[in-house]
Amino acid sequence: MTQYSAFALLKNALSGHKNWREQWPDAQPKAEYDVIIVGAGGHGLGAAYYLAKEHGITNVAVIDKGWLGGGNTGRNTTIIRSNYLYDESARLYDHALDLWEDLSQDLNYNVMYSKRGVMMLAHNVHDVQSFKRHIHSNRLNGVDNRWLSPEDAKVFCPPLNISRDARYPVVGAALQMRAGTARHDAVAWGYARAAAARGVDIIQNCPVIAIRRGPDGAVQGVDTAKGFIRAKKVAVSAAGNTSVVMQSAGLRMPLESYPLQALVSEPIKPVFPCVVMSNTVHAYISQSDKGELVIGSGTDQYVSYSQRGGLPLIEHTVAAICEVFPIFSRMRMLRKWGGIVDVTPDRSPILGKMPVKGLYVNCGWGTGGFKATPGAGHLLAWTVAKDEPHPINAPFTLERFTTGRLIDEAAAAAVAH
Amino acid sequence: MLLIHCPYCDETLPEPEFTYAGEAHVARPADPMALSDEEWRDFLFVRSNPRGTHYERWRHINGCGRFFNAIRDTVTDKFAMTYRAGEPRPNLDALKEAAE
Amino acid sequence: MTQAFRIPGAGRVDHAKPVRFTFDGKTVEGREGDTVASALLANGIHLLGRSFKYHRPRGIVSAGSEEPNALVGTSRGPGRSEPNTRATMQEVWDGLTVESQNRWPGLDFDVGAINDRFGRFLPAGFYYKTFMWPRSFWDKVYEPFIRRAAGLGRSPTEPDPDHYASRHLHCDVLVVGSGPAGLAAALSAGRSGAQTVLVDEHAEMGGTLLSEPGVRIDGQGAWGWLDAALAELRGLPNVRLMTRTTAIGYYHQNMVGLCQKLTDHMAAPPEGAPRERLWRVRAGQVVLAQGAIEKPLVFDGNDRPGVMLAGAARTFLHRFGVKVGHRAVVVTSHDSAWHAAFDLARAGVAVAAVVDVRPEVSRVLTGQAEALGIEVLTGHTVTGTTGRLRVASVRVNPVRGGRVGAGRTIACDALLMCGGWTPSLHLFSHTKGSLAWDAGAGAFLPDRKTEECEIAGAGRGLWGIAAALDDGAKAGAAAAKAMGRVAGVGTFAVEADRTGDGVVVKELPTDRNAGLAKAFIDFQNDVTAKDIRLAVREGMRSIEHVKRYTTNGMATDQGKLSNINGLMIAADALGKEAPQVGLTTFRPPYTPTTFGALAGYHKGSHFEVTRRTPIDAWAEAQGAVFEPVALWRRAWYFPQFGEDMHAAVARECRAVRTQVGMFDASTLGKIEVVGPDAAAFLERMYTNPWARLQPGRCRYGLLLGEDGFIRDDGVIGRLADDKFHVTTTTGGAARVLNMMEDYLQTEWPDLDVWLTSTTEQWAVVALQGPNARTVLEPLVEGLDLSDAAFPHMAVAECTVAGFPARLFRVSFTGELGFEVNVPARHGLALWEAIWAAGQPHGITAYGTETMHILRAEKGFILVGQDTDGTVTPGDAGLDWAIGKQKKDFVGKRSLQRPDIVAKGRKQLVGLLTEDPKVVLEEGAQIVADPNQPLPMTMIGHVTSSYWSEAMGRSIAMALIEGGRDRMGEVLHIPMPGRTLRATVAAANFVDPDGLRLKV
Amino acid sequence: MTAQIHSFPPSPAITVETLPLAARFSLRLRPEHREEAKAALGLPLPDRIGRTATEGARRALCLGPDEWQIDAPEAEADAIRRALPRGLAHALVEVTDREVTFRLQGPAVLDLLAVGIARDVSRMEVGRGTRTVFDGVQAVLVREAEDRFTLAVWRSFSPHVEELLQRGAREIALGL
Repeated sequence: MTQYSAFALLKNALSGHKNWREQWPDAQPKAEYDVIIVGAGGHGLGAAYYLAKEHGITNVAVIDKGWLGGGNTGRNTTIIRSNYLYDESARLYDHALDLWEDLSQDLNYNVMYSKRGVMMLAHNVHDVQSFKRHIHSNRLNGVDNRWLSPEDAKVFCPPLNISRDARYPVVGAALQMRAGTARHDAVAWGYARAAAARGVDIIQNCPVIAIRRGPDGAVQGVDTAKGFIRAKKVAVSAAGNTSVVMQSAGLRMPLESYPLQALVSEPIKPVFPCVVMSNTVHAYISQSDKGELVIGSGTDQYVSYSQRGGLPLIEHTVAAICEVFPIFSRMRMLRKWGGIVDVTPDRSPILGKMPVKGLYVNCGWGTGGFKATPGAGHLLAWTVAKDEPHPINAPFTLERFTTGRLIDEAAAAAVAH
Repeated sequence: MLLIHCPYCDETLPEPEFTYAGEAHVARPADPMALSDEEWRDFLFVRSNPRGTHYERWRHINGCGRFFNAIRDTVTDKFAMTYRAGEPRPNLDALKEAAE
Repeated sequence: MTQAFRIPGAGRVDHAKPVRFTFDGKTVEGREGDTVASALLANGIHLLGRSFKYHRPRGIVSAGSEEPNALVGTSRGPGRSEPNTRATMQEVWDGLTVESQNRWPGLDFDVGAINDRFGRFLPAGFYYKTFMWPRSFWDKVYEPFIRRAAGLGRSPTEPDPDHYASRHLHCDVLVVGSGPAGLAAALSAGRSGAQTVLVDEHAEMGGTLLSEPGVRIDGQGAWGWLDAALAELRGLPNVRLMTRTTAIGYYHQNMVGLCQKLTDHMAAPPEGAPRERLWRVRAGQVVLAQGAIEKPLVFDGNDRPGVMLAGAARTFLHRFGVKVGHRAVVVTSHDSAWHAAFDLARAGVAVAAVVDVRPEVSRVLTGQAEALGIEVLTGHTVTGTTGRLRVASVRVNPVRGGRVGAGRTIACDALLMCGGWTPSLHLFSHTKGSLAWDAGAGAFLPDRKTEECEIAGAGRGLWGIAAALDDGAKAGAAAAKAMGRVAGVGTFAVEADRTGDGVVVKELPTDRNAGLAKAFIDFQNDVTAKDIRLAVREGMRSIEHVKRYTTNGMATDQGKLSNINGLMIAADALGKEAPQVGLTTFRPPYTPTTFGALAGYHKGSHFEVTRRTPIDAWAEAQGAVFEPVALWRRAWYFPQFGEDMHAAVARECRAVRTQVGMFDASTLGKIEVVGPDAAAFLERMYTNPWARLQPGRCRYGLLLGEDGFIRDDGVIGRLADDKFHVTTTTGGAARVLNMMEDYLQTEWPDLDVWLTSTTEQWAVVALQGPNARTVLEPLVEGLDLSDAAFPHMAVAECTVAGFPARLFRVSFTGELGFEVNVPARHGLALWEAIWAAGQPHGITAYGTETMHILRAEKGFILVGQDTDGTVTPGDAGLDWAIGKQKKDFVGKRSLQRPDIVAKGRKQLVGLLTEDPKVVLEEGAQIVADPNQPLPMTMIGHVTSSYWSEAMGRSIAMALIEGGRDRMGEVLHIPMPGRTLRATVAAANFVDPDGLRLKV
Repeated sequence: MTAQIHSFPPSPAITVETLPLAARFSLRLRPEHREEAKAALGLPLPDRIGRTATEGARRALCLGPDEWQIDAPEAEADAIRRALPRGLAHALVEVTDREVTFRLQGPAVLDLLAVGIARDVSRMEVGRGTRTVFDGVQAVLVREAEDRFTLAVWRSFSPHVEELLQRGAREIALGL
């Protein structure tokens, strides 16, 4: 692997950039692997990388029905934060945050992790109660998250409208300074390059038709468009398509897949220094390094794998942005797109072993998977390598839906009374 | 914005008049207390979430107010048909043949 | 300036109507009908802005919405400015202010242009490879540097004073694009009687016809025919024509979003006029007649101001009467540019040469060229241009057998290029319709359709006006027929149609070091041919990867000019055919769309409805402070004589505990449950037993989700054997009714019971306090209010203050209490009557804050505050509300799950701080051991916490692990700076035995 | 209470008035009992959703398979309350005060409705009615004549709806 650096860049410039090597080869499947990972998004590629780097398991294939990073990894609004309420969630996402810190150096690929701060707006008494609960819980969990007055919030994010007579006035905000954004494609490419350099095969445009199980019920491998590939361990990290893949192994999942839309504005000079989220009006916004305002929308109400999504949702999202940031009303939407997110009943992921020998899953990240990318990859690799969950992902089992030990971040946000 | 046919109003109307109500034919067990924890979990949480034909429920909440069933392709979002609550799950293949 | 490049009397602008606007502060004169671009060109101004990455001088490339370079800031005064406006689309008006972008200090001299010098060190994706060392520099140095370089124009700085409109529209046939194909389609559909809508993004309809006045249709000149066609369409009542209207997106089941610009072209928009309108069109059939977009050629220096598309030059000439230069050179791979050369030459532009990359070109063209004295250079390439702020010369070389010969330089002030045409299929792509490569047309053409649509004309690769007219007529007729109309297909006699063909090329061959060439593909994003080749070299095999790695096609034109050139070069680098590589997906909107237009009416107070009760006006007059609860606004507290919140609330609390208070409870959800099976239904829905509840009595009802967690609660009164008055939380009303309907319709359709929302039928006044009966009694007719006759939890229908009423004796405060329900129209009158009657007895109006405190003093829960969707009846200490004999109710089974019956669940208890003056913060976390290190083990959190005037101290409720077994235990609440101590207590602080209710 | 009329910038295109309250009931019963109810109410109950039937000053509008909206003069309210026999399984709930009803009239009335209603109102026949949604607010729409509709919404939503109707009428008056 050619080491990337300013020097390498300089050297190659002088030779007209003719000598850059390909970042990852276009691998063809071998007959057998120790581990097959289904889904070449950030999570799956990350798992492959950590399997090779930390567990010495390099005979690994990452298989995707399309191009790597072409799913939610390349379609999200790149928000990274860890200020979750429950201890389990806070640890899970903070673990990811720790890995984000040095990811560029670790991968020798600049993923542009930008600690610009994520600010969540409170608009009513109920929001205040809920955010304070988060802040205090985070503080005692060692997760940074602090309370801002509306005035402080405006100082931190000048375009913010803190007028008292707004329909949804800003009455305060919770700020996680260590949170921010990263360059989503670079995360997938960086993991792919680093994993490939350690011997991992990345097999693109190779749909998995079924997970094959033996008479003893254990996993034998996967049937793909390029034939049967043998492996005693298969880890499914297929986001919106998880239900479909797991069905082929005879497992029905507590998942539903919904279209999630996002959009960007035309690029403008820097005006928006941080990330702002308002769950109450459903507005999620930051400004990319290219200058576009990156805006997250909600999910459509119905289960769907069509990456289309309707106009009404976009209308509402943009209206919400203009409500909180009235100066953006004359800005223009440049592009909108859709992804497919897999949602669990308690809005928390499932990351661990399945009741089938040799089968592992990483799914249910809903609208928040990107922020967890390094953590999910790291923990999935651990779980696969050791055939037992890491303490951090131990609570995120499938069994919790049987016992009732849910980790319900959505419910914790609760509803106004 | 989808167009949805309400089997009670017998009109095809825009999505804002409707709300989605989840997978269809997930009937509440007659005697929940007789179910194992696993069976109860399946009723509560496990869904088929198919890529393709989906049997689902909608409510014409801003219309006649009725819940009804629909068959929709989750890849194209096209509705194959809608039918009244309580009616048995139609055999889609049979319907397709009939159509041809 | 004097419009030196304007041809008097030519074009469609109104030469009698001069228009003055400013560009970078200088006044520029144009004509009515000009765009900013045509007016600037008329004055010889080509330099309009700087590119994104290298800050290279850039001019006008196109004459339409595909423009990647000529983006300017426009404004009409405070709050009314926009960045990145297309100079080629913005019409001029007197007083318009136009600013160039992305330059400092000025357009002519821009410091940022330094990047251009070091361009070779900034290839595609360079930032992924560096800025990583030293580690600490990223946050402090590199990233801020990268971010500062972002963007083109500047964001508005003030709120937008304009408003925006939206509307739904239904039609049989929607025709997008009003060129020859669109017009013919609209004529076919319109004549058939179909409800037809024809839209075009430009200020006037006609499309190509506006730039092809020489064509003759049915014996008339193109413009004459156009006028007649438009006149006919305007005359048809079933046809609607919409200009300045862009079809932005094509959604499910033939819904098309349109954005109509209403006032941006006006010097003085009428007062109150919306700026733009979003149309949500539902069309039976859609005809896409969006034409084709001309491709640039890719060669070194193809981005200098003065280098533009040949077709654009033709448009500026014919539509606007503007010559794009004095001395032009044309370089092309397609016949159409030859005609541009001819038209310019005839208009008096010195056309030095036509350079065609093809060795062989039709004699007809070369003959005409020679006749016009234009040098013909077939089998030639262009290898460079000169000129700092405007093209000054072009270097052309012969190509023989793939060898590039010696170059020569030709002076020019305009270089017109044409790489062929790309069918505009963006909307079609929105539908996920598939495209197929057509070698003949050298373009992707529509293949499989997913929606009810027709594509007509150039969109199907049919070049020329005759073909477009015929195809459009067919498409329009087919669409009308599909809608059950009888439609004829018009035919058209077209003369002087100038069709042609060409070849599709990658970057032009050169004799220079291609590694140093700046041959641009995506002008705005400064993506060059060698960036694409580098991306492929680095393993980016998918066109999506190439796009994302190089940012090709991601500029504000969304690849309208660059996609195909990028694809051809990527395919060449990959050694594949174009179709094997494929296109990236086009995504809505077709052109950038104003946020305001998407938000429509939902702005300010209309962002969302604010619901007010019939008594709201009284509270407002009393100076109440309001709080939002769901969509409602509720009186929070009633400050008097400059009281702060604490003082006001304390006073309100005292009044209720010692005298009497009144409270507007109208927002509580109300559902009338009626029918022979009403009781049976409630038995199944709620945890409590209902069968034996006597008419005239009420009971607290607890509603769970099927998952066993608390969803809602409220008092339910039985008015008759078959009639219940159910109340819900304010926020829960709609959800609860929907949930009840769901079970009733889907699970228990056999039950004879019906549900009707009466939330807004009734206005509700709560009267609470020792004097409540004294105040109410004189107002009540037909009911004995004595405790014996009308005890706690009784309900009756009677008359109060002369109004028909439903009277409940209930208490959410622990005091003697009544809730009076009267028809909403009487709500305010009732309130005022009770207010008057209460004056001698110290009646006080109180708000939601006081209500919350008083109920907390009694330990009554607030669903959504003391519960959060993970709390069971057992957790909340509400086991008493569960009907023990009941075999089933919604949620019962879930209460048996292992984790729900397990020990150590969080339970709702009271909490008393060691220091009675300290009021805990709601949401504060609780620990057993305050000295443990982080992360601490938290055993619960404070759900409700207030200053209790009655207790003379603070009180709190909290969810604590095994809370009910911790009575008397001292726990710790670590706050920033200090740790508080509090004792676990029963959550029933005032009058634990409820004696105050028995009066 | 007298009808309050808002008139907009000089244009006959649209008038919007708020109607005085009259008695309004929601009647629910199983379709097979329609005849008994008709006999008792002296008012036929249409069997198709969207149809209306009138008898004297009373009007029944079928909103759902088992749901009818009964409108009548205030004076007849008591008679209606007492009309249906106890033995007949049904629910009759008064909703007079729940709603505010607007009457919209004028040649451009369809354009005005298109400001908030997604369904194709032009397809609605005179004398038909339906529950629908106006800019997110549930409403009952009745077409009284080619160019005249009534739009009923819940009381607390009516200011929002009325302001939007006024905005739309103003736009129509401006010809934009």
